[in-house]
Amino acid sequence: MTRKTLGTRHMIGLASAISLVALAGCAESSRDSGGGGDDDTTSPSDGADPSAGASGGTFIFAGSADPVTLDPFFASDGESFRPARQIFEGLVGTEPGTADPAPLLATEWETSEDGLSNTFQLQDGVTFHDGADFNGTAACWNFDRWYNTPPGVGQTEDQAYYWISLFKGFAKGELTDSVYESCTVDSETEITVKLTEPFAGFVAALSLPAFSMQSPDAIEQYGATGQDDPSQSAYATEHPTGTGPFVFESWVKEDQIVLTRNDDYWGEPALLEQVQIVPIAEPKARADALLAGEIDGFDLVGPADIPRLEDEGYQILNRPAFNVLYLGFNQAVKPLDDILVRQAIAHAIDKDAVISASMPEGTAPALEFVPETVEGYTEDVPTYEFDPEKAKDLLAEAGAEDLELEFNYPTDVTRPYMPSPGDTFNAIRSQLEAVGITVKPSADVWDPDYLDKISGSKDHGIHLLGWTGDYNDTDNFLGVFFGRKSSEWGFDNPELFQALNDARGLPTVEEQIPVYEEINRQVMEFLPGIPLASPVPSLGFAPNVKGYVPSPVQDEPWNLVSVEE
Amino acid sequence: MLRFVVRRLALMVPVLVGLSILLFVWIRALPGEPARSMLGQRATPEAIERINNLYGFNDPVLQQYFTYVGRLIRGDFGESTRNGDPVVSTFFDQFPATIELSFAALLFAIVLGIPLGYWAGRRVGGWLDNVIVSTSLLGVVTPVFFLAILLKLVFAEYLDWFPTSRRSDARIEATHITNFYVLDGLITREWDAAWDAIVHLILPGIALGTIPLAIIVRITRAAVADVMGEDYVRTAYSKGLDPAIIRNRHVMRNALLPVVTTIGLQTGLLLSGAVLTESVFEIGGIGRYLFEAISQRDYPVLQAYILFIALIFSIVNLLVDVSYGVIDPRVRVS
Amino acid sequence: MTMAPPLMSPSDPMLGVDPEHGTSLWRGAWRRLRRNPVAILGALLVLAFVLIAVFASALAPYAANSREWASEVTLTSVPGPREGNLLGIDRYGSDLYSQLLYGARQSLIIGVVSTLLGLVVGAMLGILAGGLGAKVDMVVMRIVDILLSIPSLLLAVSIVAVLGQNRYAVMIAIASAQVPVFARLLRGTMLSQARSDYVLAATSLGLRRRTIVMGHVLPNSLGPTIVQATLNLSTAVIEVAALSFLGLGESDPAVAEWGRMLVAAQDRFASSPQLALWPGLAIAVSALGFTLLGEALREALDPKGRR
Amino acid sequence: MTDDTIGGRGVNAPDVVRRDLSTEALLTVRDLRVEFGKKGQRPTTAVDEVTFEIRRGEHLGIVGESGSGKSVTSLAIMGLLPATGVRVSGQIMFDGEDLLAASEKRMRDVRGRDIAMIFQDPMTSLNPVVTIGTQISEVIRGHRDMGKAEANERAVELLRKVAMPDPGRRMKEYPHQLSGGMRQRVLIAIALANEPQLLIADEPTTALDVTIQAQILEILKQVVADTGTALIMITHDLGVVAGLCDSVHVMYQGRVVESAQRRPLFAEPRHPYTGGLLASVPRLDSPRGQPLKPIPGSPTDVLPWTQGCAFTPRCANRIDTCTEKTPALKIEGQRALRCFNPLTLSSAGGATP
Repeated sequence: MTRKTLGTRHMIGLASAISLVALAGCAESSRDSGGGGDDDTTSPSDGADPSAGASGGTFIFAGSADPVTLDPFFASDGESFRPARQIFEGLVGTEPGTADPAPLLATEWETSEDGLSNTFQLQDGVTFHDGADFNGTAACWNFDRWYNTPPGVGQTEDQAYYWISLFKGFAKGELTDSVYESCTVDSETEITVKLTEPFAGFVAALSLPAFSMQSPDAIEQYGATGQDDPSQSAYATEHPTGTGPFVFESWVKEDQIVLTRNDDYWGEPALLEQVQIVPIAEPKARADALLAGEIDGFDLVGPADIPRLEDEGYQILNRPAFNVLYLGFNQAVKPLDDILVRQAIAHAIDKDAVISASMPEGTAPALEFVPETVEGYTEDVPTYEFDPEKAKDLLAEAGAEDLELEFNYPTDVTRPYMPSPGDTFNAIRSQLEAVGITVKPSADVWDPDYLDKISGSKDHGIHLLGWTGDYNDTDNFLGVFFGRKSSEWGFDNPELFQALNDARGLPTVEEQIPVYEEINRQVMEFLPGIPLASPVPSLGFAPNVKGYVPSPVQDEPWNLVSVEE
Repeated sequence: MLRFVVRRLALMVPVLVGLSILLFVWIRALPGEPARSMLGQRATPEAIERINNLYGFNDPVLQQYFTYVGRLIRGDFGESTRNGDPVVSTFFDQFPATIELSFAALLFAIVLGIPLGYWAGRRVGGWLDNVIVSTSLLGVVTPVFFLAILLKLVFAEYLDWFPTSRRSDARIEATHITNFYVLDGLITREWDAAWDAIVHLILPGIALGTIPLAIIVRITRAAVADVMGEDYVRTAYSKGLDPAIIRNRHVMRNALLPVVTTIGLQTGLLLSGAVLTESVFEIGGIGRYLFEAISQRDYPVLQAYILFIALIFSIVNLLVDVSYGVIDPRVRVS
Repeated sequence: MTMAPPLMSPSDPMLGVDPEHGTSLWRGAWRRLRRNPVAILGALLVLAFVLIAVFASALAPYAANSREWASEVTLTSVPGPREGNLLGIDRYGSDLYSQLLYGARQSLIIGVVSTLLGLVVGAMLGILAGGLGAKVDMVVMRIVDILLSIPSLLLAVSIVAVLGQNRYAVMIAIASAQVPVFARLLRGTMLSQARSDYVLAATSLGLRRRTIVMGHVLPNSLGPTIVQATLNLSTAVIEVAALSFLGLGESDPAVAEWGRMLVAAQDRFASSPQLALWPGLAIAVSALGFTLLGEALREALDPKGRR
Repeated sequence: MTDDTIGGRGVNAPDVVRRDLSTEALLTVRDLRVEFGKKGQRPTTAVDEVTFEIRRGEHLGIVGESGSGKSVTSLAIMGLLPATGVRVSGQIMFDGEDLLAASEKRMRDVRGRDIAMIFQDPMTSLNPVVTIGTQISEVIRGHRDMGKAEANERAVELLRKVAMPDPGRRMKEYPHQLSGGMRQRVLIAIALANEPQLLIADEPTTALDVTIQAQILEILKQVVADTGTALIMITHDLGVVAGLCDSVHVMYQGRVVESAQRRPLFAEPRHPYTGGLLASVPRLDSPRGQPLKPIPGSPTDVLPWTQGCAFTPRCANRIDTCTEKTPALKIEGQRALRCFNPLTLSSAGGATP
């Protein structure tokens, strides 16, 4: 069965996402124009001709931190992936503005009936930045490199996180039970990847930057050897080499990364001469820098800065939300194990008020633990409307009128799904107090104290936490939250664990969808926590920046971006 | 003099060894583990366990200490648990930023503080004295980060005279050799880059330098007031000397003694302030990095950086004592 | 050749032990203080601060941390000054003016407790070092050296990391930064006092060392210590704010604490500057009060201004 | 040199007939009054009604206890009193120029070149962080157009003149490497560096060991004689005056109480204070066993001059008048005296110096 595109079901969500895009120049999918003949590109009608934008120039973009490494295989953080998206490309990309897989270095693919074998047709005429050809040999070399990562620091979740969490094991070392079996070069333009068990999310997972195609020559020349930390090799810090629209030029740590246009790019060559990525930690400082003209754009706009930027004529682009923020209950603490108490809290919370107090405009309340754009989302789940009286009744029924709860929240952090934890805490706290619950605030620094307390200890009550998805896979949400017994939730629900495990093993996404919809209903019935919202993360740009297309999974190549004089 | 220096350097050794042991134990007493911090939200108990085994965080503290010392002796300070960067190279990447910032702050404090302190101290109780002293007090009582935010708001955002953050303008091409951006600009003759680096240092330098400024003003003032009352100054006046000679040779050379000590003592203060200033102005120096290292339990970074800082602290103190000898001949002999 | 006539003023140190040295010092200091406008200003500021802290609940129009208007606060806007809310609403929905008044209480408690704690521990170390001979001195001072070589803010941060985010952790963290300061000060004054003539005289009179230390040296070390403590109160108020800035401090974000209020207002600085300016001003003014008073005390107790 | 236009105010210029230089007054202090006090506070008078003159080459002694105003007088002559909180009135005519009216710039020229001063404490009067050589040569170069090497040569020569052993080496040394006596020699060398017309020595030996005192006095006497410099010797020690001065002014609480030539003063002190000072000095010629008679009380037991004689509380000769009105300085022949009930010859402990 060949799947190049997904169903039209997503077009609604997609259209709404695109409509948020204020840019004029977000035209067709740049990468497809080189070949493959895809006809399903999603170009909004108001799109201007990108080539009309000024060619050349420099684009300076601020992220929130310096990358950890430029070898994306050993990274799992957004800031490391940001330059990787420009330097590298994987076999599979995403449809612009969505999380759905789309052809990239592979023009098409086919999955066998049993889900164990995948054949990829490769783009012809692609070269790496060092001049080497990208072909079947190079593609399989990459799969083998991942699988053969030497034991040591490279085999920890700290580095090869995505490989470990998706493919489970390596050729040698502690983890040998691998989902990956082999890669065979059928021809210069075709490879076959064999798996040891069905993995419905396989193709979608390949859209992760971690599985970008890297130049075998460059890695052999500059890569780590022996026990050395592969994420800090000369290759990973000075010579990252891919096939993307930009070529790595320099990295001054904690200061800037400079990339220049790849003139031999197989797709639509970049309009910009040069791009720079600089780290600025505080959202407000990024906004200040943009307003002062020091940068051209930045990621993760602080909600309080949005009116300020808009008033000055700056552009705010919203990424389609691909995250969820929830209020978690620790059922190991009495009486949170009582479903009546959990329901009472659910009825006590006015999600709209919480959103207006602490989240950017346009954020919709969440119905369940997966965002709308993910497979398996359904509106048909039990809901708990805001009703303080009912909450009080339920508390009385549960015999918990004098309920006192520890309420954990993190300080000194903003996450895309949690733009202002203190405000969120404060809003919910007020609502809980309104139904007679006594709240005992407990704040910790996010990393590691807060995470330690929530996921590593039993010592917490109700808490704020959330998740941003990596690629379009329901298991990437539900499985992460409820796939096993954990001290975050403090409950043991073997039925739920088993259901999630079974769903994951289904060979195709089509088969998974109804199963996940059912699990979503089951979860909201069980009410381990209250999904609050999927806040929209925003990007800010100078008025003269054109052609930036936000993506829910941050797959945002900058080849069509231009900065007008 | 040489013997004095050697003796002092030798005295540093027990302090540093003591500090390294104390640090080692103290850091491991911090709740929360580096593994959790490394893995963040993606941590599973198995993943944490594997990292702890791999990095030896599960070994007895004593064994960890000896492993650590063993590596230290081979000159290996380890790697950051957060991003795997070798601690020493990161230190040399970031330290110049902090040094540059501290230097700018001290320069501001000294260049302004000594003349102000002199004018105030010449006539204690006069109106100039009152103005200078009360203004300098205002500097002390304003929280560093609040001052930094205010400066940024007024001079970078409203007036747009200075850049809002960072060490350099990304639009200006600069070659980095030493990572001291001003110095690099001068070495490579990229004058625009050097100027750009200087411009970026002004607001953070003022923010960080205000408290040292106030302290230097007060110490200079007290010292000048003291010296002005000394007999030898009266002698100098009775000689009918040029006022500049009296000020420089007779008043300031003596008044500088306590001032030099004070400047030496600012090291710790500057580093504390650097944590805050570097945060506000987004400067990638060791202050902010250390703060992150504490909150994220980056053991190797914490151990090495604090040792480095203690070493620098001791060396600065030694330099102060040596410079004391240069200024004061009485110390030179004894 | 003839001998000089014995022309000696009573203040001449060669006259030896001055029995009234202590009291006259304090009396003189009090006289100088009363006449020093700086001291009066400092004292008034401190007095106002203490009175506000003590009578906050009577002075404030609303209860502490009421969050009464929380529903009017959004992520991008906060009600400003208006009828009934003199300075407007804080970002967590409480009356800003009331919160400022209650904040004085927090600052006073944290400042006083942490300074006392730092003083007690520091004094014990200093007295050990200064009073028990060279060996103890050597060991204690090396410990103090080590403490001093770690930047105080980082020390405080690591202590909060160990003890968790609450008021007591903040107090201990701030106190820890003060310990070496007091230890050094007390040791220094004790040693210099111990070498002074009147202690020599007391020793020659055959008084026991403990009697001398308790009866002479300590009382005379009191002046500098009080000065330092007053100055440290101001540092403590500022340090609380610095810890808050780094995300460490009280667990409840809505609590009336100046540093916290100032920090929480940061991201709205452009739209609602009053949220940051008032607490910032409150911190600066109260710290100024303690600093002025401390400086004036220092000058009063040591008129020559030598350190 | 006289310049009537400068010192025109109040100087009885017509009286000053050009006479032999040696008899013409080099410095004339007239009605000097120095008041200390901050703005708005009642000033305290440190020196009042001080009048005296000194001729070229003359040696004049000013005697009194600490606080008697003798040092203030000398500082007033040098123009070294603080600029604020002090009011100076009267007249200080130096070589025909009123120094009180001179600009600060002009005073800088005068100081160290025409008038030099030696201070009391050699331990503190030298800058501890500057070499001896520099401290001497800077005063030479400050007033003369002279190169560094030449000034250094001159400094060595000066050191030799004050009998400093190994003067070449001393040039590079710092004050703390020198003994008190050696430091005072340095100060004398500094004072004499530009061969001033007037030298004011403010208690130059008080801070020194007794054995050194004589040496220093001898050196001072020697160099003053060599250069023909006029000398004002300020001291509380009548013994110093006895060996050095031509005339003596005794001050008490800011006013001159008795002035006379040395011999008459020592032979026949008239003011009870002068008498007291003399009686409290141990003497080789006094009979064995005769106790020294210190002046009772201390200088702090005073009566303000405005209410009578300031010495009354300590005076054995006091009469009722002493507390009723202020005594004026009356000139009786060669002597000036401020007393209602002076000592008679028999009651005074007269002496020959």
